[in-house]
Amino acid sequence: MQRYSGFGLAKHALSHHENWERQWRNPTPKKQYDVIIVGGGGHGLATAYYLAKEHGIKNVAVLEKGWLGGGNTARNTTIVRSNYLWDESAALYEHAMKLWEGLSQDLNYNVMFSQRGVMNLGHTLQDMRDIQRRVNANRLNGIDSEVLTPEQIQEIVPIMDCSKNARYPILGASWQPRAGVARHDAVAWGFARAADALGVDLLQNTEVTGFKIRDGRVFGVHTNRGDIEAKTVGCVAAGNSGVLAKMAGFRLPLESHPLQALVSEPLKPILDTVVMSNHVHGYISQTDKGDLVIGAGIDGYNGYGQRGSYPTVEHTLQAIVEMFPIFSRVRMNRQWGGIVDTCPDACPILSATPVKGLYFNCGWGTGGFKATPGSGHVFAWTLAKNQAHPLAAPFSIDRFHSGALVDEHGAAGVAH
Amino acid sequence: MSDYTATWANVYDVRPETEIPAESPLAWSYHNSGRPNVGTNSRAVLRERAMLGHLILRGGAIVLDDAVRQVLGLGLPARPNSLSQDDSGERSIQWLSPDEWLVIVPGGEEFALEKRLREALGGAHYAIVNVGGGQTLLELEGEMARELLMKSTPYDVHPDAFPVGKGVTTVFAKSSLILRRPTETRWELVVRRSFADYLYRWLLDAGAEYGIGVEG
Amino acid sequence: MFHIYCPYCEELREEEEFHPKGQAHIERPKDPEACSDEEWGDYLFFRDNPRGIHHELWVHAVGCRKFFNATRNTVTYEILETYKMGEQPTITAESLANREALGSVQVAGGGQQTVGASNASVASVKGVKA
Amino acid sequence: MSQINRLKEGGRIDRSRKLGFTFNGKRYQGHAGDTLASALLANGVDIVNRSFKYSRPRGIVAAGAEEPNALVQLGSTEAAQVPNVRATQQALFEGLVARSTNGWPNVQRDLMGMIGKLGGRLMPPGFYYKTFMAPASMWMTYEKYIRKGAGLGRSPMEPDPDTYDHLHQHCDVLIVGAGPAGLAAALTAARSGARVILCDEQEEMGGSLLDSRELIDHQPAAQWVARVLEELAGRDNVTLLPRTTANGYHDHHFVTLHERRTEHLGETAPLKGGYRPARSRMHRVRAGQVLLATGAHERPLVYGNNDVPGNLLAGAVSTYIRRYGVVPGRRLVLSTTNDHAYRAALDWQDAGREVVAIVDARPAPDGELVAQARERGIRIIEGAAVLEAKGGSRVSGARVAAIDAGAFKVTGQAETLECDTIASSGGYSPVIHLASHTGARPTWNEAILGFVPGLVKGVHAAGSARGIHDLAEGLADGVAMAARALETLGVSAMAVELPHVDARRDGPSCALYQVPHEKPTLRAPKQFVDLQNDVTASAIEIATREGFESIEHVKRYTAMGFGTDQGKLGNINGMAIAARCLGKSIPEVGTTVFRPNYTPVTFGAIVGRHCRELFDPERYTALHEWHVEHGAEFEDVGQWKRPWYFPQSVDGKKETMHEAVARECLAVREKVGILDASTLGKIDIQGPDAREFLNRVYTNKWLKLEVGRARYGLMCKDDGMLMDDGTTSCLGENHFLMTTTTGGAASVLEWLELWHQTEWPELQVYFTSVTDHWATMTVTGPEARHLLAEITDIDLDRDTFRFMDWREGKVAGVPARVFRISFTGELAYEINVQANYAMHVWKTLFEHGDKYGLTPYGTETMHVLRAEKGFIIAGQDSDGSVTPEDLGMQWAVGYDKPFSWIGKRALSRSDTRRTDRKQLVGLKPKDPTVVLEEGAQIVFDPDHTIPMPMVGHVTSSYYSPTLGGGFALAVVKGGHQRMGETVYLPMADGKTHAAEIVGTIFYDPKGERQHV
Repeated sequence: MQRYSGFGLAKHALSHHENWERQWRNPTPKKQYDVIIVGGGGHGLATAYYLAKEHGIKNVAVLEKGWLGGGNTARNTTIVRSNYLWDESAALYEHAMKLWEGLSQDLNYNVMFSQRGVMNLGHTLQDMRDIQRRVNANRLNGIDSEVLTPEQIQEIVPIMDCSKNARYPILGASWQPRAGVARHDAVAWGFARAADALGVDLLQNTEVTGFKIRDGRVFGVHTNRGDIEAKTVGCVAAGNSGVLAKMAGFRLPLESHPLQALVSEPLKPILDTVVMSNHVHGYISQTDKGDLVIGAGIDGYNGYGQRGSYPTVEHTLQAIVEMFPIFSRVRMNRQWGGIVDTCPDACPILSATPVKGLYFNCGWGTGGFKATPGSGHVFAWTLAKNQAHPLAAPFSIDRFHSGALVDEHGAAGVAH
Repeated sequence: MSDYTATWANVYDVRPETEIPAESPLAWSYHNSGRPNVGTNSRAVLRERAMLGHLILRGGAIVLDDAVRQVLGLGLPARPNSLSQDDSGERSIQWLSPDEWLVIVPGGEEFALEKRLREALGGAHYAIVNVGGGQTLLELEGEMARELLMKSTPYDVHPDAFPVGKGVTTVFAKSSLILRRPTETRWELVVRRSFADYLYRWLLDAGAEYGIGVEG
Repeated sequence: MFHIYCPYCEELREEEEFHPKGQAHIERPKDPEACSDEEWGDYLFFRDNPRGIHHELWVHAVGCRKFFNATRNTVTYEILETYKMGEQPTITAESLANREALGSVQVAGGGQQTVGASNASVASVKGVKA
Repeated sequence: MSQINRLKEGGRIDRSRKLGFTFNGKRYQGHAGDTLASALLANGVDIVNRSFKYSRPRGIVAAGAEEPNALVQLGSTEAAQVPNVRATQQALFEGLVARSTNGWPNVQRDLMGMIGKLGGRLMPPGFYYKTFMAPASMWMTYEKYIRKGAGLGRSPMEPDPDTYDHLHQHCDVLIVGAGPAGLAAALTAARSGARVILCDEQEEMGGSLLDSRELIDHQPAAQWVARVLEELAGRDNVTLLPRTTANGYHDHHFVTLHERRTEHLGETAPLKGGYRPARSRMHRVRAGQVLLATGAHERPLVYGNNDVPGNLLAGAVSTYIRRYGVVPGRRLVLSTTNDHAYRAALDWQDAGREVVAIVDARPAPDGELVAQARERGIRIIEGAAVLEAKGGSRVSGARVAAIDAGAFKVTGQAETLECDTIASSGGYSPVIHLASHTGARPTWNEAILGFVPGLVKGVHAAGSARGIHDLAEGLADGVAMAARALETLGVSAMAVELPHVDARRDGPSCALYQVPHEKPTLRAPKQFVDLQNDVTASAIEIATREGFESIEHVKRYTAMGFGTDQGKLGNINGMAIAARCLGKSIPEVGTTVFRPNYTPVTFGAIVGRHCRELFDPERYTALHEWHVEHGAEFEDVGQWKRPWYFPQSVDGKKETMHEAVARECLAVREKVGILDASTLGKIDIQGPDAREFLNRVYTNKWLKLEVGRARYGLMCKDDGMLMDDGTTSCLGENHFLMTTTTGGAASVLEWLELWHQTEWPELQVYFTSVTDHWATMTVTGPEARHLLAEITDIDLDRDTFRFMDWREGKVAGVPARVFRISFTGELAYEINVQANYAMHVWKTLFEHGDKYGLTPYGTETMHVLRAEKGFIIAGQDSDGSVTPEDLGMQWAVGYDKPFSWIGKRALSRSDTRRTDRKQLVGLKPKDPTVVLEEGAQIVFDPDHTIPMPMVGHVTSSYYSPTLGGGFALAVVKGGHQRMGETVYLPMADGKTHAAEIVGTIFYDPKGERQHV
């Protein structure tokens, strides 16, 4: 693999950039792999990378029906944080956070992980109780987290309306300084390049059309490019997990919903942290290019159309203008939608399935991007050892039968 | 007080017999937001008809129809989203859902009406609920009344889609209300008490460019 | 934003008047105590979540407050029919596949819904959602 | 400065009205009817901006929505600032103030430009992914500097002085675009009587007809436009919306139209009769059928230095000349692939300026316009193209050579033509944006060398929007497509006679996107594809070399198409270049997908009136005015404003919340207090099966509740978790009144309806919300009976009107239902009256209440009092993972009820049977002065290292003036079996509190006080 560095860049400039290598190969599918990953998004690519790097399993194929990182990886609002309420989710997301912190160097690809802090605003007394509860839990779990007063909030974000006259005055916030944003596409590409360098075959435009199952065991997949065999198959196909499960003959406790987001036109830097409000429902950050990236809510109906309903966008911008009245004259450039698999308890599924050898990593809802390296790391371990990683164990499908949900809905509201 | 002592349901007159000051849901709004005068250039005019009698009727159309006809002298509107009223326009009955109607009568008539309906309905399965304290009726008129509604509700208020005699429950601003069209020129808005101030402020704000005035 | 035909109000209304309530025809087990944990979990949480034709429950929340079902394509978002509680859909993934196989009908490209449920669809089994 | 480029005559501007404006601090003059762009060109302003990445000088390229460069910051005051206004779409008004969004210290002499020149080569696509990685700790510092270069314009720093609104529209046919096809379609639809909306984004309707050389009915086309518009305006079934952009096409033909109502008049909406009208208005249109007559965008050719000011689109040149009377240069070279662009040269010459040459990529062009140019003696260089523009801040020449487009090769010797303007045209891309918002994929049409829209049912495209560029055919297509739309609606179209248009024979166009250069692309001068994002042909080539093969990858890696113009000019060229590099055809590389918005829309317009005081409804009780007058502080509970506490002034000093709450609490415990409880949800339930229904939705038993009695109940979801709670009273054999939590009112009613309508329709019962009908006043405290007795005819005797009874009678002369329900643990009466009379009753209570010490209290005191009694708040002490058993409320669970009520089955799942579940307990801090933090986490072992195993948290915690210390409710693992044990709460300040697990009832454990 060609190493990237500032020096290398200068060298390439002298040769008019004629000698850049491919970031990944475009291989022909082999008949057989040790492990097949279905889904070439961030989580799938990360899984493949860690399989190769940590477990030495390099005979791996990633099957992507479109282009790498073209699903929710390309469509999210790039927020990375780990201040989750319950021990199980906090542990998983904090595991991811630690990987994020060295990811650019590990991948030799600058994923622009920017730890500019994330604040979650509280507008009601119950919001504040929930925030205290979560922050206290984070702290005892060793996750950086604190409660901010309105005065502290105002200091960090001077342009926000923190006055008492607001319809829902801001009473406080939780604050995770290590949280932030990353460059979403680069995460997929960085993992892709690194996985490819370790020998993983990244097969784009390769759509899985069925599973080869015998005696309750998976031994391969059917694809539009022919059958490919493997004794271990991991599905990491946010937005399409239900469809894959149906092919394998079982159902998941998932519903796929549209999740919308939008960006403003590029503006000179004005907001250098991430602000989220569950109560008035909007979240916002500013990219390094200057766009305000704004997340909207989930539409309530099932949808695979990668678009949602307009009132959702209206409500989101109402919330943004309520928090930031000065943005009224700023303009919205683009909106789009992703497909999120939501679980009843707003937590993911990292689990074995009724089919032996077939594993699912899904149900991340709106929280998938931030987990990318952690999800891949834990899932790779699970696939390599045919046994749930301790951090993945609580996220088994069984919990929906026993009732042992990890209910992030309960106290954390909507988890983004 | 309750001279009706049927054991099936608890029914009594919620209005005092003596003169007791009552406040419409907009009392606070009038004090707090004022009432813009109706002037010659008011192209939208708002008028509250407070303290009317409002009853919700629940039941099957077949069960209710006879009783309503007999007691109210009005047929039960069976078509969805339709509104019937008597010749004076003082008494009306509106379809709200396949088993739900709204009756509005002059204030003070509702208890007697409820009693008579209950007598007429006997042992049938139905419900009658007095909701007069929970809502008020606003009238909206003026050449820009329709455009003001267009600013506020996604429901189509074009005369082709909303002829006289229609009434619907729909979204209005960020709240909801019952919108009816009893005459060519007059619209009626039945609003819930707790949302009345919000809707009033909305109407004044959206109607400002039409010089909206409030009568009364 | 959807334009939804309410089978009770008998007209098209804006999506803002409705709330989606998930998959339709999910019947509560008649004898919950006889269910295994697995069966009970399936009833509570496991859903079809199809990509394509989906039967779903909606409520006309700001309107007649009635629950009803819709057959909707979850990819194109086309609403193929809406029908009252107790009725069965006239259009299903299977019926469409059959018709397509016969070459008589093209799968809708999306956008506008077609109609409300026809009277013929009334297979009134009172109170049964299955 | 005079308008050096303004023609003596011609154009559609009003020469009698001069308008002064300021650009980059300099005063200029234009005319009414100008756009800011036409006025700048009239004044010979070449450089309007600096480019985003390389800081290169940029000029105006286009005349409409596709303009990538001329983005300006508008506004003379801070509050009126608008970033990123496209000068080509901004009408000129008197006093307009604008400046370039980039350039330091100014656009003419820009220091960043030096960096762009020197460092440009170090900034290939994706360069930031490949560097700034070492050392890791430095990234935040690097990023700080990278961010300094971010953005185009800037946000205002003051709130918006303007307002915005929405108008909900419904129509049979929405027609987008009022060019030839759109007007013909509108006429057809209008005459048929359908409800028609016709919108157009420009200042005037007419589209391409406003600058056309062609005649309609033997007269200038604009005259036909005027006639049609007059007819349409006269019909009341037609709504005409000029200055209105269809910016988003959503499902089921819901289209948002953004109407700019005052942006042509001033930077803020001018006052009209003391009223400031909405600056812009969003029409939320529900259409039956939609006809897209959105025209086409001309594609520029991609050649070296094609970004130097003076490089324009050929069509834009014509538009500026014919519509605005502005000729944007002196000497023109036109580089084209098609006939239509020839009109730029003809118009240029008609304007009296020199056409140096027409460089036509086709070996033998032969259409009518070509013939006209030949006749005029204009030099036509065939089979050639402009390879490269010369010049720095303005074009000074064009290097021209013969090329072989197919082989991507320069085949001839280059010649440099002296000129100051290069107009280019590489063909026309139908404007397919709106159609693509619907999710329909466009398809490549080789005949017109462009994508044509994919159309879902009910959407029609007409004219140029589907590749029919010929005028006569476009008009006919408008009529035909309108007829088709009407037919779908079941309306028969009235015949519309097509006007006469002289047929014009155009020769075939040729396919050319990137012009070859003698040097390979990576070494050639920069050939810009996406001008706004500084994406070059070489960037696309590098991307494909690096393995980015999907067009989506190419776009994302290079940022192509991610600007505020969404790649209107560049996307197809970019795809063509990627296709060339990959050895594929354009459709093989992919398709181009656009998202809303077509052009950017202010947040304000999308928000409309739903901001500030109208952001969200505030719900008030009938007693709100009294609360305000008595200085209440309010708490937001759902949309309700509830009094939180009533601070009083003591010695001129306002009480703190702590002081006020302590006073209010003691008043209730010792005398009597009053709470406005009107916000509780109230549902009237009638019907013979009401009782059975309650029995199924509540966890406890209801079959034996007598008339005149009330009972507390818990409601679960079928997963066994607590959903809501409240008391329900039996009003009659078949009649109940259910109360819910304030926040749960609407959802509980819907919940009841859900079960009734979908599972148990055979149960005869009706539910009706009476939340707003009844006002509820809770009079509670030892003196409550004495106070109430003064103003009621109800017999309050403790033995006849018992705890959990309700009675009917008059209170203060008003018919009332009075419930002996207590949420404070004290003697309590909840007085319900018809809400219109509530204020009278409330005030009468106060008239009589002085001698009893009647004290109004708010939600905070209510919380303290109920917590002292161990009464839960659903949603605070429970969170969606808590069962009735966890709450220790087995007494409210009917285990032996025959029907398996909602939630029952879930209680026997393995997880709900665990004995170490978190269970509700009381906590008594060891130090009574400590009030534990709500949300504090609980541990058994305070010395454990981090991560510490947490075993629960504090759900409610208060200072109790009655108990003289802090107390709390909490959930603790296995808590019910741990009474008397000590737990620890390690806090953020480093302190660790210790507390004893106790029962949940802290006050009057036998419940004697509520029974007095």
